[in-house]
Amino acid sequence: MTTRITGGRVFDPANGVVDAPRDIVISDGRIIAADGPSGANDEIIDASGCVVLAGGIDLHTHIAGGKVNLGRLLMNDDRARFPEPFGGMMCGCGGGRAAPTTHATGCRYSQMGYTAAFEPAVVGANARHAHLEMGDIPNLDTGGFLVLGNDDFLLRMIAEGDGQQAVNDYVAWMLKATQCCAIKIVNPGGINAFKFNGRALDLDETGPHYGLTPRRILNTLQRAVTELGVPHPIHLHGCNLGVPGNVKTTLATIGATEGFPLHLTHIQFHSYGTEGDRRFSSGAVEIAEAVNANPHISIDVGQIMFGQTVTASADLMSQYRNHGIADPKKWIGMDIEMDAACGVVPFNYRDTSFVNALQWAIGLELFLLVEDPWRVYLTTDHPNGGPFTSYPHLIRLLMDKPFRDAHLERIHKAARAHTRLAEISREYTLEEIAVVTRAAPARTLGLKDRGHLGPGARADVVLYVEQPDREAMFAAPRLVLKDGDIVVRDGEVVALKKGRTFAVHPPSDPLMDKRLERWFDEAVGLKSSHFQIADGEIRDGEGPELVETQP
Amino acid sequence: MSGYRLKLRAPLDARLDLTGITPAALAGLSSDAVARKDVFLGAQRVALGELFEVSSGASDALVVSGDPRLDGVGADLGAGEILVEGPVGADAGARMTGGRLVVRGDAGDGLAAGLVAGRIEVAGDAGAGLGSALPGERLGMRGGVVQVGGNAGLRLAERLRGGLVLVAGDAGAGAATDLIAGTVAIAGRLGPDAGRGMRRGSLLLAQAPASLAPGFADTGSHDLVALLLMARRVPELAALFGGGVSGRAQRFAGNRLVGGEGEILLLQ
Amino acid sequence: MTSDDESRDDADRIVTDVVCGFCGLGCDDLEVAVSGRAIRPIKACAEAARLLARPDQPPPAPRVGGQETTLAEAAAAAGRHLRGSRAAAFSGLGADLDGLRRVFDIAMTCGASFDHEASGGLFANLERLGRRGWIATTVAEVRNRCDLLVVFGPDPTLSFGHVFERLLPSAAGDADAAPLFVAGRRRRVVIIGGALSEAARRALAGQEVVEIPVPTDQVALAAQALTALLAGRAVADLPELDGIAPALVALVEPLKAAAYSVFVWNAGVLSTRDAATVAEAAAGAVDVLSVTTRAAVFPLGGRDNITGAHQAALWRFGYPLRTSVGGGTARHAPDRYATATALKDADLLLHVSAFRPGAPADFERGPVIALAHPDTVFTREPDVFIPVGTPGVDHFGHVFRMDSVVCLPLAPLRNAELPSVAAAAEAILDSLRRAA
Amino acid sequence: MKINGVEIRDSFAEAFPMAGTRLIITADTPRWARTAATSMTGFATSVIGCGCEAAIERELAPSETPDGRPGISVLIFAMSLKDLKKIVPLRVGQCVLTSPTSACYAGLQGGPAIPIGRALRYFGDGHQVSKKIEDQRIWRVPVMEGEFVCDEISGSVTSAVGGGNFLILARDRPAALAAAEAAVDAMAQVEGAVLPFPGGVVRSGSKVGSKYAGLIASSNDAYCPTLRGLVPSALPPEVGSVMEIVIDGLGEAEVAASMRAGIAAVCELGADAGVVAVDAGNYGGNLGPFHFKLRALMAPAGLAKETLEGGQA
Repeated sequence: MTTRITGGRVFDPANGVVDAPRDIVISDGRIIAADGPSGANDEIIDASGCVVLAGGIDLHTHIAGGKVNLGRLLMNDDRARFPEPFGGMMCGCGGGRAAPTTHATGCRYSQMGYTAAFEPAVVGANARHAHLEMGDIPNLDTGGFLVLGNDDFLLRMIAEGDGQQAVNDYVAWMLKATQCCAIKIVNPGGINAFKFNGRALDLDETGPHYGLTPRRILNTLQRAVTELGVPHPIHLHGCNLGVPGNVKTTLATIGATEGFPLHLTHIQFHSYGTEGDRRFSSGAVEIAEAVNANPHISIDVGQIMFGQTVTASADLMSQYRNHGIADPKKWIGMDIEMDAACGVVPFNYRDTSFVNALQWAIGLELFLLVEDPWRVYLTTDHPNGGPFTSYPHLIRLLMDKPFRDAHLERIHKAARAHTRLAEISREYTLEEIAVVTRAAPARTLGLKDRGHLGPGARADVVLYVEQPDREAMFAAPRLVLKDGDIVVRDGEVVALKKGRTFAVHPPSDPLMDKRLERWFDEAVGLKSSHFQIADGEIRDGEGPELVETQP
Repeated sequence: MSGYRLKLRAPLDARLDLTGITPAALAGLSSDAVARKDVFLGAQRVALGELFEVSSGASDALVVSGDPRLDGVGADLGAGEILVEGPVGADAGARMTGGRLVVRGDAGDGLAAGLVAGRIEVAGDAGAGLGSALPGERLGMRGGVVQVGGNAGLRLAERLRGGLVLVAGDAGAGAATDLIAGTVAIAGRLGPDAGRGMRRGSLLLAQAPASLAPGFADTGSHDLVALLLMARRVPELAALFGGGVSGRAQRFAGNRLVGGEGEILLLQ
Repeated sequence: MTSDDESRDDADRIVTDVVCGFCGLGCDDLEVAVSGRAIRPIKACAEAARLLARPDQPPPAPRVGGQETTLAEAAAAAGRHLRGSRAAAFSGLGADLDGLRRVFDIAMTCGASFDHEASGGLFANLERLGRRGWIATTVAEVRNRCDLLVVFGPDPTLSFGHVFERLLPSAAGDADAAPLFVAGRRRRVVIIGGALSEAARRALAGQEVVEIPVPTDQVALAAQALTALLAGRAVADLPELDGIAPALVALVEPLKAAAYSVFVWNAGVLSTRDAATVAEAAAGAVDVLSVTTRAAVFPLGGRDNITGAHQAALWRFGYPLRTSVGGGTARHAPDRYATATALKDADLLLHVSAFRPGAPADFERGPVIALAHPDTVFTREPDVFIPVGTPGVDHFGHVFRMDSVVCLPLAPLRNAELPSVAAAAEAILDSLRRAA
Repeated sequence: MKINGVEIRDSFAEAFPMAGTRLIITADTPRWARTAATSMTGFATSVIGCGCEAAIERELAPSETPDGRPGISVLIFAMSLKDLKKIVPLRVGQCVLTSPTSACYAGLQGGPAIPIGRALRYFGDGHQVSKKIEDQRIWRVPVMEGEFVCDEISGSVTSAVGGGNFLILARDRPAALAAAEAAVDAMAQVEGAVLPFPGGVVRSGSKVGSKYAGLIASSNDAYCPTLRGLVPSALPPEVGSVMEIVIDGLGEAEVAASMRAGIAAVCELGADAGVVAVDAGNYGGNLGPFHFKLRALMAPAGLAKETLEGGQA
C-alpha cells in the first residue's frame, strides 16, 4: 500500500527540485521513487492548488528541560490566556504560548507543518529531564544540543593542558552520556566566570580561576566536534549577548574560527552597535557582510516578535544583567552542577520601545542581507525572541515587502530612522523558505533522510494551499504527514504520533570513563553511571535515532 | 428585562465552577442557549441547564441561587450585576474588572482575588485570602470595593495592591500579610500575626489589636486629616465605624523588617 | 513460575551504588544485600534503610472490596469507579516519573484534581519562587563553591539524613572530595534554629559551625531580620529580636565577604506561613548579596519524588500540582485542590504511594482506589487496592533530586513481582479505553 | 442706554482664553484656611507680571469641604495649560504645603489634569503615602506638624476666560471707589469668576503697547482724567476718576454673570452717587475672541443671549 501525493507544486531544494509538478509516493513511512505507475492500492492525495514541502525543521527552539519548566512556572498568566483548544482526545489539558506544555508544543508545531524541533540548550545534569519532556512531545522528532564550554571538567582539562585528544574523548563521552546530537556553547567561559562573580567576559578576556579566554574554549571545542565528525558545527551563543557594541565581539568571533565551521545562533542579539544618541544601533550590515564573506559560518537569527514572552537561557551572566527589565517583574536564576546555569526572565517586546523596535528591524535586516539561504535558519530563538507560533507571521515579513513596510511604519519612529530595512527590496521566495525552514537545517544537523522529498526520505510531507497571504498559508497547512501518516488536516491536529530523538554517539577512549568516574565521585557527588543516560531511557525504550558521525 | 435567573435544581455535591457565566456572556442568548453553556462540575464539563432551571429574571441582573460549592461566581465580571441569593464558594468576583456582585450569604476563599475594579458586597462571612493575589501572581486585588457584612477569614488582603476592603466583623490570622497598598478597614477584632511583610497601605481598626506581627513601630497618636477626608469621600467607611471618624488615630508603621512604610491605624 | 526461578538465580548478592529515591537528596552510593525477595540494607541512612528493607515474602495480591483478585480485575473495578466519578481527587502521588505520567493520563481521561503528599513545603516555597523567582543552586555547586552555608530551622538531618555529607562532603574527612573552589577548604556553617543532632555535628566536623539557637516559631522572624540587616535596615533594636540580634548582626559582614553563600531551609517542617516567610527572606538575602558577590538559595525538600511530580505537572499542564484536569482543560487552585480541601468535595479518592506505606486520608464520600505500597495499613479497606512495587526496589524508575535539576535513574534490586505504578495505571487506562 | 442715570456705553470688554482651575484649601480653622489661600493667591494680579491670575472665590463651610474643615476656594488662571501645570504646584508648594494645618484639594473634576500631589509628593522624600479612593488619588506627605494632605491632581478647563472687565466712570475719586466696592461685593456672589486685582479693583487700566521698547502695556491715557486735553480722551468732562474691575472666570457665562452683577450694582448706586457711565476696555476686537457687549449684557433677558452668541468673534 502506497500513498501518492499528486498534482502539487513541489519545492525540494535539497534535490534541486523547485516548483516542479511532481508526484510524491510514500511507502512504509518513507518516500520512494515516483516513476512507477500508480498501483491499484495507491491512496491518492490530490495536492492541486498546493505547495508541497518536506516537514519543517526548527533547529533552535527551547521546548524542553528545566529552564522551560521554570518559564512555565513564571508564565501562569500566559498559560491561562492561551489554553489548548478543547479537542477531545487531541487536547492535552495544556496550553501556553510563550512556554507551552509538551503536548501543546507538539500540536502547535505540527499545525504549522513542522515535524522536527531541536532543543538547543541541554545542560548535562538536566539532560535526563530534557529527554523525558521531549518524549512527551507528540508529532515531532527532537534532539538536544549539549551545553559545554563552561563545565568545570572541560575548563580544567584545557587549563591543565590535557591536549585535544582528551578533550575530544570527553566531548564524545558527554554526547553519548547525555544522548545529544550537537554541541552548544553558551557565553564561552562566561557562565563559569559568573559563578566566580565575574560580570562580563569578552572574547579575548581571561576568565577567573582557569585563566582561559572564550576564544580558546571556542577553538578547542570547534576542533573537537570537527575531529569527532559531529555533523553540526559548534552552535555558539557568543559573548556579550544583548550588550550594545557587541557587534565588535561577534565580528571578532567570526574572525576567530581558525577555518573551522561555526554556527552563530540568535545572531540578532549579537549585532548591536553603539551609534546614535541612544548609544544603540544596528550592526546588521557589518555582520551580514562578514557572514557573506565567510562560507564556513552559518547563522540563525533569533528574530524578535512584539508581544509577551519569556526568555530562557543558560547565560545567567546576561540574564542577571537583564533581570531588572523583567516584565512581569519576576525571574529565576540558577547555577547548575558544575555544568552551566540558567536564567529565566519574562519579557514583553514592544514596538513602542526604541530598543525593541530596532531589535526587530535588525533581525529582519540580517535575514534579508545574508545572501546564501543555506546558511540561515529561520528561528525566533523560541521563546526568547518570541513564541514559535509567530513563524507564519515572520515568513510573511520575509516574503512580502509591502507587508513588511507597513509594519515598519508602526514601530518606534527613532528606531525606523536607525534601520535600512525600508531600502531592502528582497523578498524570500518559496524556494528560499523551503531552504531556511527545511533543507538547510537538515543538512547542517546531518539528517540525511529529513528536510527533503527524495527517495529514502522519511515521509514527513506538508501540503500548503497556495495563497497570496503567506501568513495564512503557512499557519494552517492542508495536510501534514508524519512518517507517512496524516497528523494534521486543514490546520487541525487529527492524530498524535510518537516522535524520535536524534543523538550522536562518537566513540571515546575507555580511559575517559575512568577519569570521569573519579570526577563525578569526587567533585560532582553523583556516580557517572547515574549521570549517563541509557539508550533504553529514551522515548519509553525506543532508544535514540543515531545520526552518523564522519570524523 | 434581559437578565436571567439560574435556580439550582438541587444542592451541589461537587464543586461547580461558574467562571465566565456573566450577564455579558449571556446577553442576547435564548434560555436554551444559556442552558447549553458549559460549566465545570468537579473536573467535568456539564451543561448549565443540567444543574439549573433557567428563566428570565425581573431585572437586568443575573440572579443565581446560592450554594457553598458554587465557585467562580462573578469571576471575570466586567459589567452588569450578579445577585446571589445565598452563599457562594471560592473565587467569587475573582479578576473582576467592573460591575457589581452581591452575595446574600457567606463567600468562600479567594473572594475578590485579583480584583481590578467593581463592587462586591457579601452579607455574611468571607473565607481565606479575601482580595489576595491569584496563584503565581505578584499582586493581589488592585482596585474596587469589597464590603463584607460578617467576618473575614485567614490572610485578609494578602498582597493587596489597591482598592478598599471593608469588614464589619472580625478578621482572621495573618491579615495584611505582604500587603502592598490599598486600604482595609475592620470594625471587629483583628486576628494574630497581622502585617507580616506589609509594604505600604493602611489597615484601619476600630478595636485595639491583641498583637501585631513583629516589625511595627508605634508612632503615637495623631490627628490625621487623611482620615477625615476618607471618611467623607467614602461614606461606607464612615458607616463601618459608626459614622464618627474623628481623625484621631494611633499609628503603627511598618513592617520595618521588610523596609515597609505601611500603617495600622487604630481609630480613636 | 519462571519468576521464582529467576529470583533464586540471583540470590545473595551485594548491590552497590544504589540510588535512593526516598527523601529527595538523591544519594546514589547505597549498598544492600539482596537474597531472593529479601533486601537487607548495608550502607544507607536510617530512613532509607527502613524503606529499603524487604522480607522474603511473596507480595500481596490486589484486592477489590477486600477480596483478592487479579491486577486486570482490580484495574477493571478501578475503571468502573473512575467512570462513575466526576470529582475525583488523586492524592499521595508518590511515584516515579513514568508512574506519574500514567496517573496524569487517568486524571485527564476521567477528570480529577491531584496533589502530592508532601506538597506543603513546596507550595510555601512557590509563594516566592512562583510569584517573584529567586536565584538557586544545585548540589555540586554547593559542594564546590559554598564557603558560607546558612541553615534556617531545625536540624535538617532529621529529615535528610546525609544532607551535610552530600552538600559539604569534605567535612567527613574525605580529602578527595574537598571543595574545588573554597579557599582554605574550610567552610562556615551557621545554623539559625534548632540544636544540631550528634549525627549532624559529626557530619560537620572540620567546618566552622556557629549555632544561633532560635525556637522554631521564631525562625521566620530571624530570617526576616537577617535579610533586613543585610539590606541595611536598622532593625536590631526590635524588641522581638531580643537575644538574637547581636548574632545576626555579626553575620552580616561575613555574608558580604563570602564568595558564595548558600541559604538552606526545609519548608516542610515549618508552618506554611513561616516557610513562605523564610523562603522570601532567603531569596531576598540572595538578591541583596548578588549585587556585589554571589549567593543562592538551596531549598530542602523533595520527598517521594514530589519534585518530579511538580516538574511533570508543569510540562504536562503548565501548572504546578494542586490542579484539576479533565474536560480538556486544567484549572489550578492551590488551596482548593490541596488534598485535605479537595476531599471535602470529591466523590472518589485515588491514592498513590509507591515509596512507603502511606495510607490515604480518611474519606467517606465515595470509593477509594489505592495504588500503594504492599505494607500499607488502611484504616478503611479501599474499594480497590493494587499493591505496587517501589521504584528502585522492584522496578526501574526516574525521580528528581530536590534541586530540581538532576533526574536520577532508579534500577530494580530484585525481581519485580509487583506492578509498577505505571503498569497498574496502564491497566486502569486499558480498562477505561475498553469501556470507551 | 441708561440705567438709573448711568450711561451704558456702546462698548465691549474684550477677553481672551485662559486655562484655569479651582482649588479648595482647608485648615483646622477658618483663619488658617484664609491665610493659606491669601498667600497662595498673592502676587497674582496679571499674567503679564505674575505668570498667573488668581484670587479667592469664596469661603466654604465645613460641610462643603472634602475633609469637613473650614475652607476657601480659589481660582487660578494661566495663559496656557502648560503654564498652569507649572504654576499650581509651585504656589501650592510654597504657600499651602507650608501653611499650618492646611490641605489642598481639587475643586474641579475632569479636563486636563493639573498636578498637585503628583508634583509635591517628592517633598516626602520617600515617606509620602498615596491612597486611591474610587478614582481619586490623594497624597499624604509627612511634615513636622503632622501630614500635608492633598489630591494628586485637580481637573481644569481650557475654556476659561480672562480679561473680562468694565470701567466705572465717576465724577470723583470717592464716587468711583464707592461704586467699585459695591461692584466687588456684588460680584463676590458669583461662582466661577474672580477679580484678581487688589481688592478686585484696578486703578491702572492699561492700553496695549508703549512708546518705550519692551513695555507691552502702559497707562490707558485716554481714560486718565489728568491727561484730558493732552491726548484724545474717552472721558466726558464731568468724569473726574475711573476705576476698572477685571474678571477671570472658568467660562464665558461666569464672566458675563459677574460683569452683569457688577455693573448692576454700580448702576444701582446711580447717577446720584456720582457714577457717570460704564465703559469697557478693548483693543478694537483684534486680540481676544470674547467680546462682552455692555449694552447687550445689561439688556433684559432676551437680549442677553445675543450678547453671548455675538461675543464669539
